Amino acid sequence: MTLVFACEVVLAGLLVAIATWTIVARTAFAAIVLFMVYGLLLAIVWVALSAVDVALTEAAIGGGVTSMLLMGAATRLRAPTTPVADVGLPLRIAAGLLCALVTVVLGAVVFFLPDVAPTLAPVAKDNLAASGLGNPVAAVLFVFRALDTLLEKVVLLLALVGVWSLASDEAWGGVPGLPVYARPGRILVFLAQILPPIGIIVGIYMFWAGASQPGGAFQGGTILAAVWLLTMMARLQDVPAINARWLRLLLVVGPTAFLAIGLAGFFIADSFLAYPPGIAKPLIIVVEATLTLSIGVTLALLVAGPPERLPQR
Amino acid sequence: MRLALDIITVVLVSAGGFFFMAGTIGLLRFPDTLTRLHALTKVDNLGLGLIVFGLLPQVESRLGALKLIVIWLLVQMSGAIVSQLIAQAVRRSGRQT
Amino acid sequence: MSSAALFGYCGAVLVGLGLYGLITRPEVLRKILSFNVLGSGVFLLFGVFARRGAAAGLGADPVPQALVITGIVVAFSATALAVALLVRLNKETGQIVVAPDDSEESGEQGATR
Amino acid sequence: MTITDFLLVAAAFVLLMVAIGLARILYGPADVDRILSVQLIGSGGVAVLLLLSVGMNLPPIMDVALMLGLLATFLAVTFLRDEANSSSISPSTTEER
Repeated sequence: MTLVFACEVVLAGLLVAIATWTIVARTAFAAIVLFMVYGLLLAIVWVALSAVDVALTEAAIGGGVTSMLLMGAATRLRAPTTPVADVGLPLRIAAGLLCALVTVVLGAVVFFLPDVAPTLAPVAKDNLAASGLGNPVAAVLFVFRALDTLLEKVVLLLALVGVWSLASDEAWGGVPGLPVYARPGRILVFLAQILPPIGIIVGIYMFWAGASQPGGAFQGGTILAAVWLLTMMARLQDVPAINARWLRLLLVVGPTAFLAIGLAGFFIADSFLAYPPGIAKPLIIVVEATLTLSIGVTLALLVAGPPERLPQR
Repeated sequence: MRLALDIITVVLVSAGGFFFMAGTIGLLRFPDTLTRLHALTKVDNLGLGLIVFGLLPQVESRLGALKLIVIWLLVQMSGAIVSQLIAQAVRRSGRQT
Repeated sequence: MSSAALFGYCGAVLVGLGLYGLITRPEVLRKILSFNVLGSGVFLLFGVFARRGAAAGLGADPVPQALVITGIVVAFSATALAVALLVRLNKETGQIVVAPDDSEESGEQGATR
Repeated sequence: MTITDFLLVAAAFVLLMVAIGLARILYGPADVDRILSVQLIGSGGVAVLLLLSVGMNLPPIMDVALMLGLLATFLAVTFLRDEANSSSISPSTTEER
């Protein structure tokens, strides 16, 4: 037990050190690389907290796609910038004190937590059989908190609408300005050819495994998004114009299927987002499969950014 | 039999750990990016490879063993390709400065 | 100290660090980064509560875990929107920073530009 | 000392080595140096997770290792894209493709 704890102390120390460095790093570029490392480390921390589902999501979204997004932004913002005056010392000291206070209060909250923690784990475990799933987190996501999960997909879509609406008028409906390799080399093209098949298999595996063990639609969808972004960055595939019909269809198919099955719950089960006993698992699998596709496309387009130019015809 | 497998694991994982240490020392000691990349590839290939082979005798299920090998192959392949890309980037930036 | 408590303190420190960066870094991109660090600290605290709620043979309470997964996705959506706003702002004005109070321009002017 | 203990010690050791290596690479000075860190956390993190997975007998952790290895590759490619574009073309011509 102490061995595990030694591991965890190293991990926690490293995490805090990298986070501090992320905040104080001089250039934005260095900060983003540090943030990448931070996200991947955080995934290991989640494993230490026996939250493997969260670890997968963190590695995929928190560390992976977020860093890709920020990296793209840093490139686009690399225009000559005027040197920035730092905030004054008094403000920094005041901010430091405030943040120290927040940290101490939160630390005290952790310290004074009740000995017997409140938990819903037994309830989740008891109702697991009824959902037909083997993974309690997936069961919570798709049965107990199904409304959250549905709305979260809507949030993703709304964010995409928000990002798209930042396009200039003449570029509306055009091609997102994803930064791509100006001259993709042969090695890169090779990587972009060999990785997608593996990535697609791993993505489908993550989604499929999600029913019975950690994994699921997000994790699978993120890998699909990353694979797609890779082929676009290597210019093996064009970035699609956002008014393409198939694209719009893929974006909404997941949430629509979820909503349709949720509404059908009024008739075939007793309420909204309820599943009839017996076929709960197949229904959830259908929802997850379509969601995997939609999430993949949405995430990739969020990283690609607002449209910047019209497609060349 | 069990003991023999355990000994194999201990030897191989220790060797893998050794290469992680060697790689780290290389990262600390080597003067420029290309040589540090060289040290890093030792970590990638030998460190991780030996650890994966050391772990194989400890995995009971056949699927688990297969997954270990797949992960190793994946990291091995992408590591090799990305190292090439990094080296190219180093040369390009070296020519500029 | 249990491992849950260790990461709890870790989460508290991350929240403080993120907040500090959010206040003191003038570049908007760095503010977004700091906000993500802050958010991950909050998620970590949730993870600690989940870990402490381990029961019924599960390593951690699945309900906070599900909330964190939702949270990570929503945080990503917000980040994507913020980054798009920043890129557009930069295109319009050439500014990527919020001017600090003690410089020539006043803070309000910097923020609205 | 059981084989489980040994694997956990190995995990802690590898993690420590990765931590030291990360500190060196992230120090820079060039941006290209820093990308080695993603490569290092890719292979080192995978090694740590695999050791933990087998050591604590939790097979799902292997999936996290798989995810980590795959994502580290994508991140490295994204980084190198920006490195290549910023050194070969001027930064203001992002529209040029």
